[in-house]
Amino acid sequence: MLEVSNLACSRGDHLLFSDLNFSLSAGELLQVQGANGSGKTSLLRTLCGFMMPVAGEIRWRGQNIRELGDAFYAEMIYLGHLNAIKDELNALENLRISAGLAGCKVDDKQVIAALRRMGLRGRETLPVKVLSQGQRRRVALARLLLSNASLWILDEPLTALDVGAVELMQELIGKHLVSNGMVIYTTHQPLEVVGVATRWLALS
Amino acid sequence: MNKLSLIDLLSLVIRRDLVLAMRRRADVLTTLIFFVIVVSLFPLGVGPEMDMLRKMAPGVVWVAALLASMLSLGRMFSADYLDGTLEQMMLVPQSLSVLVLAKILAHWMVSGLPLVIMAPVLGLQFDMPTQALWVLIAALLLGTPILSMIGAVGAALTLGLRGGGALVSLLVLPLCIPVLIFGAGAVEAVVSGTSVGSHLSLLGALLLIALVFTPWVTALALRISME
Amino acid sequence: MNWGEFFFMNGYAWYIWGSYGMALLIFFIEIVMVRHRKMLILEQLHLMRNVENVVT
Amino acid sequence: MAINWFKYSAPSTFYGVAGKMVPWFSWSAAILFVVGLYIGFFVAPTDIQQSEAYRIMFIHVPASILSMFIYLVMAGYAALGLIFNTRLSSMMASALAPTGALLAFLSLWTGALWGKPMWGAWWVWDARLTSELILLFLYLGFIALHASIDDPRRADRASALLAIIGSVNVPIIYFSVQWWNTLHQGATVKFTGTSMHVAMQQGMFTMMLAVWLYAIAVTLLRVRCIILERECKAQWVSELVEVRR
Repeated sequence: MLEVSNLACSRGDHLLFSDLNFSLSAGELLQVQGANGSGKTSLLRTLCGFMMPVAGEIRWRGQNIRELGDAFYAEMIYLGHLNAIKDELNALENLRISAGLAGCKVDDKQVIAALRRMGLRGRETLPVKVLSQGQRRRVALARLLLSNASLWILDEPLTALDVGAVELMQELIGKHLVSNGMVIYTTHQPLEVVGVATRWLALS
Repeated sequence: MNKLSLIDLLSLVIRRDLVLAMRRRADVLTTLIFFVIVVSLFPLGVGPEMDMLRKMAPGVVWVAALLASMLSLGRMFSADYLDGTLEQMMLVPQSLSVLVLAKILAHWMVSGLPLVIMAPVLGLQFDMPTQALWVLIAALLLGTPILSMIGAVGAALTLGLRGGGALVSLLVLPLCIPVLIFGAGAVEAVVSGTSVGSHLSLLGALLLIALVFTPWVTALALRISME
Repeated sequence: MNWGEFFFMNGYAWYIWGSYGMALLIFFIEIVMVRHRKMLILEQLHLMRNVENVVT
Repeated sequence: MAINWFKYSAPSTFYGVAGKMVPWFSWSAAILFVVGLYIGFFVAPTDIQQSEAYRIMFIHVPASILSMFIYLVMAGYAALGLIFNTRLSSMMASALAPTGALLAFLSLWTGALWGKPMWGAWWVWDARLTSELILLFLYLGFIALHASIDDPRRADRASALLAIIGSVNVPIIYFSVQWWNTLHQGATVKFTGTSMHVAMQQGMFTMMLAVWLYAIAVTLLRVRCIILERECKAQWVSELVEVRR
C-alpha cells in the first residue's frame, strides 16, 4: 500500500539519508530506528508531505502522494512531537475540533468515550493547560481512537506516558493492525505488540 | 466516509479561532488600545489647532490602523505553529487555501473589525464631519481585510523566526502602501468635496485581487515555512 | 578651462562630487565586502580541511 | 549546436565559469567607467537650464534603471529556483539583492543631490522618488528575510516567494503613488531636455553599460562566495586549488 523507493532527504543542505526503500502493506507495523539526528523525524515528515524529498518517490496505493494530495491525507493520521492541542481549550473541545479538521463527524458521546478509554475520566472539561505532560499526550493520542485513517504515522508516541498508558497504546496499535491498519512509528522505548512481528527500518 | 464540506471547514476554523481569541481577550484588547493611544497621541504632538487636525485625521487614523494590524499579525499563525496544530491543519484533506482564508477572516473579525467600530469615535476627536466619518467606516471596512490578507503572507513567511515581529513589518508595510493611499484618499476626497467613488472602487478592486490571490500565496508560504 | 574651474562646477561642486563620491564609496565598499566574504569562507574551508585531517 | 544549460547550471561548473568571466566583466566595466566619465565631464556640453548639475544624471540614471532591472532579474531567478528547484538560480537571486539595494540607495542619494539645486529640496514626494524608496524597502525585506532563516533551502524558497509578490506589487504601488501624487499636485518639475545632446546620450549610454558590467562582475564574485558557503561539504570544493593551498 505504502511504497517508498530511492528516497533521499536533506535537512537544509545536509543530506540525511539516501536510497531508502521499503514498503508497508495492510496489517504491518514498522519501527524506524536510528541515532539522534539520523533523520527519523524527517522521514516521517516527508511521508506526511511536509518536506519535499531530494530524490525518490513515495507512493500510496500505487500513486505518488504529491499527486494524490487530499485523497492521501484522508487516509492517514500523523502524531508529531508536538501534541497539537490548545492550552485554552478543554480536552473535549480539542478533540472535537481536531476530529472535525480530519474530516470525521463525531458527536460528543464518542469523544467522551475516547477520552475515558485513554484514562482521562473526570478531565474531559478541564482546560488542557492544567493537565500534566502525560495527560496531554493522552489527549493527543485519543485522536487515534476517533479517526478512521488506515495509516498511522507516530513520532515518539510514548514520550511522557506511564506504564499503563504504554500498555494501552500497544493494545490500540494491535487492534488497528488486526483491522488491516498500518503503523509507522519511531521510539526509543520498546513497544511489544502481541501477535504481530514488528519490522525494523534502521537509519544510519 | 463523510467528507467535510468547504463551508463546514470554513465555519469550523472561524469558530475555533474566535473561541481561542475570546479566551485570550487581553491580546485583542491590546491591539485596540494601541490603536486608540496612537491616534490620540497625534494632537499632543502637533498641537490642538482644529484645522490642521481635521486635515490630518484620515492619514493618522489609517496609519494607526496599519500599525495596529501589524501588531496583531504575530498571533495569526505562530501559536498554532508552536503547539503543532498548524501541522495538523496542513494534513486536512481539503484545500489549505480555504483553511487559510478562514483564519484570515477570523483574524480580521478579532483585530480589524474592532478598529472599524472604534474609528468614528477617534474621528470625532479630530473634529471630522459626519459625512467623512461614514466614508472612513466604509474605507476601513474595505481596507482592513486587505491588511489582514497581506499580513497573512508576511506572517506565514516569517513563521517561527527570531525577530519575526519587526521582520514582518518590514516585509508587509511597503506592500500596504496602495491601501493606505486609497483609504486615506477616500476620506480626504469627501472632505475636499471631490468624488469618493473612485477611491472606494479602487479599494474594492484591491480587496477582490487580494481575496483571490493571498490565501493561495499564504498557503504556499506556510508549506515553505513548515518544511 | 583650468582645473579649479572644473572642480568648482559652476557652483554645483558639492552636489556633483557628492554624487560621484558616494558612487565610488559604494562600489568600493561592495567590492571590499565581497572580498572579505570570500576570505572568510576560504578560512572556514581550510579549518574544515584541517579538522578532517586530524588523526584520532 | 545545443548548449547543455544543465551542465552550466550545476554550481560546481558555474563556480569555475564565473571565475573565468569575472576579470573580463570587471576590466571592461573599469574601462567603460573611465570613457563614460570622460565623455560626461569633458565632451558633453553644459546644459542651458540645469548648468553643470545635470552631470549627476550620468550616474543617477544608470543606478535607477539598473536597480529596477536587477529587481526583475532577481525575481525571475527566484521564480526559477522556486518552480524548478534549481539551486543555482536561487543563489543568483540572493547574490543580486545586495547590489540592487546599493544601486537603489545610490539612486536616491544622487537624486537628492540633484533635487536640492534643481527643486530646492533634498526630497520631494515625486512618484518616481517614492517608488524608488519603496523599491529599496522591498530589497531590504528580501535581504532581511533571507538572512533570518537558518535553513538555506527554506530561506531560498521563502524569499523567492517574497520577491515574486514584490514584483507583482511594484506596478500597483507605482500606479497608486503616481495617482496620489497628481491628486496632491506635488512636484511638477520634470526632467528637462527631450532633445539631449549627442555627447550626453553617448555619455549616458557608456555609463549605463559600465554600471551594468560592474553589477554583473560583482554579482558573479558574490555568487562564487555563496556557492562555496553552500557547498562547503562537497567533494569538488575540497579539491579546489584555493582550498587545498
